[in-house]
Amino acid sequence: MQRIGVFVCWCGSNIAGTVDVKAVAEALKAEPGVVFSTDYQYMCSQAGQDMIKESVREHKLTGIVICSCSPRMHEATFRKTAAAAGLNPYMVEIANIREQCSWVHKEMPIGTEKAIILGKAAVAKVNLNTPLTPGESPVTKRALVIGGGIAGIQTALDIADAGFPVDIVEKKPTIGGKMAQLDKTFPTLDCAACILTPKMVDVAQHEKIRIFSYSEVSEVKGFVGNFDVTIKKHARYVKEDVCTGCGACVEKCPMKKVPNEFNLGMDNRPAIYIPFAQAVPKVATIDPNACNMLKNGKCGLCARVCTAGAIDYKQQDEYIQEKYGAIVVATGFNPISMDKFDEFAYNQSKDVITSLEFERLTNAAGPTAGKLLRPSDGKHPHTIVFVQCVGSRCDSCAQKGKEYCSKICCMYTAKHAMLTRDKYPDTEVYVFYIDVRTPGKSFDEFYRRAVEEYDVHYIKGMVGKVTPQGDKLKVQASDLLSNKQLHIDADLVVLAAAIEPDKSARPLATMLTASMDTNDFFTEAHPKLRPVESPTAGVFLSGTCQGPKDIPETVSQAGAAASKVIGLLAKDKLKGNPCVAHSNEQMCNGCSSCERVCPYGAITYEDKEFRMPDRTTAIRRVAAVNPAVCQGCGACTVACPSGAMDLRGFMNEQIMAEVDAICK
Amino acid sequence: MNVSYFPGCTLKNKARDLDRYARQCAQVLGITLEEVENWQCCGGVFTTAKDEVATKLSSVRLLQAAKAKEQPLVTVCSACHNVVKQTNHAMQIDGEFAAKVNRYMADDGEYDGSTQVYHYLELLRDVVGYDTLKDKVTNPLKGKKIAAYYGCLLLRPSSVMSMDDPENPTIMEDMIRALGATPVVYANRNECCGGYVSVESPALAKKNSLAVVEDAKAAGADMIITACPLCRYNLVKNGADIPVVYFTELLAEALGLKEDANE
Amino acid sequence: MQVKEFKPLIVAFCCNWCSYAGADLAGNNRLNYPAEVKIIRVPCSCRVNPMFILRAFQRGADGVILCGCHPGDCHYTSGNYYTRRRMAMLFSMLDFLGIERERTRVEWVSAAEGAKFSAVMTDFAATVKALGENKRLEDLRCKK
Amino acid sequence: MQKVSQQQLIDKAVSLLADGTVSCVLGWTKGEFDYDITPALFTDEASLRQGFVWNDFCGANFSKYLVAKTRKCEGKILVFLKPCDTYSFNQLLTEHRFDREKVYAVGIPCEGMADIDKVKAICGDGISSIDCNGEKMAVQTIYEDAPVQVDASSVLAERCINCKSKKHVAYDELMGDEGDVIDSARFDEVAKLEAMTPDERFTFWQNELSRCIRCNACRDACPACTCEVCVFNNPKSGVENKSPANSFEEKMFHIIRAFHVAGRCTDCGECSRVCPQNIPLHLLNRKFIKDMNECYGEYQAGAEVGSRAPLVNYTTDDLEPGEVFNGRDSDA
Amino acid sequence: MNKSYLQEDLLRMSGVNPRKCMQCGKCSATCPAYDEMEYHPHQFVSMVKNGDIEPLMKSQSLYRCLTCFACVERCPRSVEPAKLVEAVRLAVIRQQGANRMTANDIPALLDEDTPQQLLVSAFRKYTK
Repeated sequence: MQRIGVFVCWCGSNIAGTVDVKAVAEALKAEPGVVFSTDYQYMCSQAGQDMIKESVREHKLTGIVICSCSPRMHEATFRKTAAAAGLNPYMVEIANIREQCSWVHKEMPIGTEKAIILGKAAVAKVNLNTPLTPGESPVTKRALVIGGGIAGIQTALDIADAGFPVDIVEKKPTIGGKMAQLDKTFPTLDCAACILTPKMVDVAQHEKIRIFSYSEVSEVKGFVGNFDVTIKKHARYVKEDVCTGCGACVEKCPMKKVPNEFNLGMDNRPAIYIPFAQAVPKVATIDPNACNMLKNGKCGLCARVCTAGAIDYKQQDEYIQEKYGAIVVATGFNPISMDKFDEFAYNQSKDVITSLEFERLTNAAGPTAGKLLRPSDGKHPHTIVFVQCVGSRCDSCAQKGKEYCSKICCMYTAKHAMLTRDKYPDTEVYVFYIDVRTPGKSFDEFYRRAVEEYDVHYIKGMVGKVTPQGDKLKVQASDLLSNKQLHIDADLVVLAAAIEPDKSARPLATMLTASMDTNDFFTEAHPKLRPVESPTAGVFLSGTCQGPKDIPETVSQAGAAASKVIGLLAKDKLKGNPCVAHSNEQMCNGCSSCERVCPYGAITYEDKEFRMPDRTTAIRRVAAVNPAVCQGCGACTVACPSGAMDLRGFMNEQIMAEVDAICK
Repeated sequence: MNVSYFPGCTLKNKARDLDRYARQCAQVLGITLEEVENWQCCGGVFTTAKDEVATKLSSVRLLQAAKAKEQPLVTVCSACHNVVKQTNHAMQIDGEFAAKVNRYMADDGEYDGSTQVYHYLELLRDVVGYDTLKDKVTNPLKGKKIAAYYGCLLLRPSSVMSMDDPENPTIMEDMIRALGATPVVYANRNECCGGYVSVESPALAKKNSLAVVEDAKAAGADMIITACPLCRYNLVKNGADIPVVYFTELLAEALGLKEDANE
Repeated sequence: MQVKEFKPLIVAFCCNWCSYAGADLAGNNRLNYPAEVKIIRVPCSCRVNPMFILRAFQRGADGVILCGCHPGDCHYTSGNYYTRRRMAMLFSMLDFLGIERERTRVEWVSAAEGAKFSAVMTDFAATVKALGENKRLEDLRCKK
Repeated sequence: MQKVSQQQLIDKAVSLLADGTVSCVLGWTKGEFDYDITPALFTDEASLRQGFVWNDFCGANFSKYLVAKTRKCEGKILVFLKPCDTYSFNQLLTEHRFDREKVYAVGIPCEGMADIDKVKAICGDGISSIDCNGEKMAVQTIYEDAPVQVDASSVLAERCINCKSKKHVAYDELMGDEGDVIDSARFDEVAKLEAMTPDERFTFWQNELSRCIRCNACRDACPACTCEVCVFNNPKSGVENKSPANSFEEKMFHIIRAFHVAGRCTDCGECSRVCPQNIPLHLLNRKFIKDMNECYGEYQAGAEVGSRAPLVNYTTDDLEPGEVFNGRDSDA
Repeated sequence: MNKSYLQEDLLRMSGVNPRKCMQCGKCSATCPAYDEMEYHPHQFVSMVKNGDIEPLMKSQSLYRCLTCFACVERCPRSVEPAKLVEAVRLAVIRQQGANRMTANDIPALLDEDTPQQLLVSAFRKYTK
């Protein structure tokens, strides 16, 4: 039998104004197990807490009921108080007689009656409480970063600088991501390569960082602090540790007509290639879909010219198993397909391009060596039309684009317009916009410069139709402010395509049991207060996998994710929530119902030998809950047909005792 | 395969070619067009107002007639097709509208939106198949550069018509290819010719029609095909200086039926 | 003779993350609802076993309401989706047995919806009150 | 008359025992009366030849027995499964309740089982023997000289009239065809109840369930009820109760039982078959099946091993609990 | 602002929700009859939303819309301006004596190639 103490709080007049606290204390004295009952003005005050501690000692209490404000307010406080008095903190129950009683009822008799009933329910529950101890699990002091763009690079560097080993998994042959494809960066206009490539080198040289390029995560098991990850390293047919990146093979490869994905298909590359000069790792990769040697065994030129002997046509995919304490998702974004927006003639004319293609066209390392030339005929365009919000801010019923604002387009378009006017003052630049959204440090100033100093024609309105005719693109658009329909003969049309999460994110989220929104962006544990954590413990979010972001935001979020990871890896042990599910093996049928509803994969099965009622032994399959993974939702307890699965802290018996107390 | 066929008013009159060739070609392609008995005009245009019931009844009767024979309903004229398909769609999704309509359907039987509506082009693509069509061509139209003109009614609203990509359609281009000619793709092929506004503002119709013709010519076309009598009328009347013919005529020519038809 | 006013007994199961917090918010904003409503805190609506609901009716409850996070917002990602199916089936079965379907209800109340919580409880209490005492599922032994 | 004869089954069992494929045979044997058939375990030819029975009264679904028997038996068990039994067989495999390797399943065709109450309604009490081997069932009573000839189709059990499937969904070997799923009218009775007013329904069930004597036969025969410890036997479950104390207990027991097997019940009908009070318990299970089919798409428990039952599954746009009544009669 | 009866009627008839509009102007950008219209598709949407319907009813713009659905197709917000234009036009021609076209107008419109479809359509659009 428990020895329960009841403490009724006045909360000044907050409770005492509507609830006769003395009557409550008196009534609860008669409840089973209650050996002491009292009231006090402010139970959460130091004096109140001291009184609780004193009473625990004096009355040898084994359980405590506090009738006070919501447990969401002070449950933690009173648990600490109990612990300080030598009680198990989980022997405390709160009866919420403020938010759910005194504050919503006006009359004293009604409030008092309800407070007593709520108190009785709490007493009934405490009678069945058992001391709970949080489980502990070790932490593997190594982090995995999935994605090697600027987000992944920054997160990895920050974690590694704190002294923890980090692995980066990047599916492309090089790290660098989208930022490596950009020309200049807003609002300061530094060259993307100039600020990114040193970081890439830092990553390559950091003794704590390993890069798995041309690799993907293929399986994730385990839980926070203890992830078991399988990484699939695709065969690149070049020995990474032998290749010196000299490029002789690239030069000699006879198959030179492969669309170059780094330049978004605007020029070609050989079948063996290094994506760009500053690639990390700087090693060649053979494209198996293009290489004649791999396709039909005819060629082998690259092996012959490679003095280092790095070419290996027999290379196989490799699977690497590694343990990690934390996982950071940094899978990034892609522009959406323009197939459903062909009123802009993207599929009809080479001179209708996306903004990312425009970046490559103006990049010194791009297909035109930085000269702004039209893809169709290599001529300098004299009239350029930029179209904003292509596929962004669409109604879901339209089933074409995305409902969200892609956030970065206004700024990069201002950049494109400004740079164009700066370098080619004879070019007319039109920007059709719905709204210009430039919240951010020095952002609006930047946009205003484009308008005021560079005389970019910003027109409020949208382009309705692009008609390629001869070597012109006839652009039909509306100018809402002058209430006119405009017809512009353009040489180049640039579409600010909406951005969407990388396609690899969805299967990855499934592997990680991390949740996503309908747009396939990863969801945060809390949108405001825990923005870099996924609801799944030990999984963190960095960069555009969580939502559209520009580079400064991405880098700061990457740093924030790193600091969360460091905070986790710095611990030797993790304390769990003790209110987790557990299975009574004697009753468990091993039927898998619980496993099916568990959102965390916390339940596994094992075969165990049992003595049966007839004194024989039998091997049965029974469920086991991993307390470090279980988050304590209780879905399994209801799915379990035999009632073997129960939830500590919210046991079937406890909840039914509460029901009984309320209905008595 | 037997299908219910709705020619519509214009095909019985000014656009006889569209109708005649459609029937002859269908026969060769193994499809029997059974003309719906006692059909009435489709209504010309689909009135988008939800409370407009009377003007849509003739289309519903048509659909019901096909349903009674358990056949899909085929149309050739773009305008008829648009009206019938939109009406059918309204019967499917707008319960209130369907209920109102069915109050007038006592004689014909209640209609539930279940008839499958095909445009003749869809029949060619989805039922006959362009590969089969290609095999049946006896007179490949080699060397002809043909611009398909879709206009507005055939493709839009795409959520209802769901025949092809509304901005980048291929159904007619693929047919042209199957007939051995070269399709010419041009941006204005899905822009409106001016339609019925030619009675209200001939200048507007002229401007729009010429924009289509000029675009097609600039893209190298030496002929335009269409599925809509009104499109053809507007394009020709407003000075098209390349031939504008119905797609069925082209089809007949490739299938070697045209001479017979002219007799 | 004055007939004593019938006061229904209502048990409300509220998930800790949304609805219980919503109830607290109703309190913070002093939004009244009938005192007949007594709240039991559960970690997630999916913790509520149909047995708890039957038990409440057995012990004399006149109405049982279950509140959780809005679908899609479950703290545990999917708990309330299971709740939705389980309760849909349970309620349909109770109805099949001839027990008034208005005595059971599921509502999604977020932590921000104090006003909704109060409105829902007020409405549910009125509905149950109008039905009168629960006679079809109660265990007479448990009645005072 | 069944398509496969008792002799054929015995020969099959004997040969499988002889060649060592199986070490024992789960089969039917005669009880007190000819129609009173009970399950039995045979381990040798002699006992098989003497005791093994197969006739129109062999309704018992053996799937459930495999849970306990496979744990005890060395070697494989031969089990004869009627089509409806195979669904339970699969469902238990889905729930990992026995080791498939330890079972040799022979599928046998079933022409439907007879309901002895219907026979008695025709022939009266005092049945001394029943011969099911002829075209008609020959029922000998102590009051008549000649046996009464009964048409087997006229005494078919309810669950066989509404048979949902003649398809064997699990077997190692088949005697006869694999069979097909058939369209049945099994939900008609549920629909009839649904069409009643709540008061009528309440009265109906009050009538039925008040006859419950809590003998637990339904639970004990149910192939879905294989819990190691049944909640009704577990003092900590809060619903433990040995006998019905009042009308509430009756309902509570049956609601909880129906809910526990919801999504797992294959609609084999054993509950109603074994109920000594003739309570139509299968209607509760069918109600759940009907609701789940209507709300979450067609689902047949046991149709395949490893399928995910509706109640341990969800979609993000499931209907709300309040919406299950939409479109039904608004009689409340 | 109080919703006028007329406004409500227009929204109900057309099924259009003008509040979904984000004023991007793509409807007007894509409209082939733009230059002939006094009020353009995006203005129809905003004016109906604001209850400023009288000017629309008096405007010739009603009879210039081709119902070609380009605005419907390309609207990123699924607003469907053409349906709103049609609703306003119907609100006008359903009034007594407000028919835009009569049978007497026909002979003047005819030439030897005029397809029936043209007359039927025009009648549908301009006449109750």
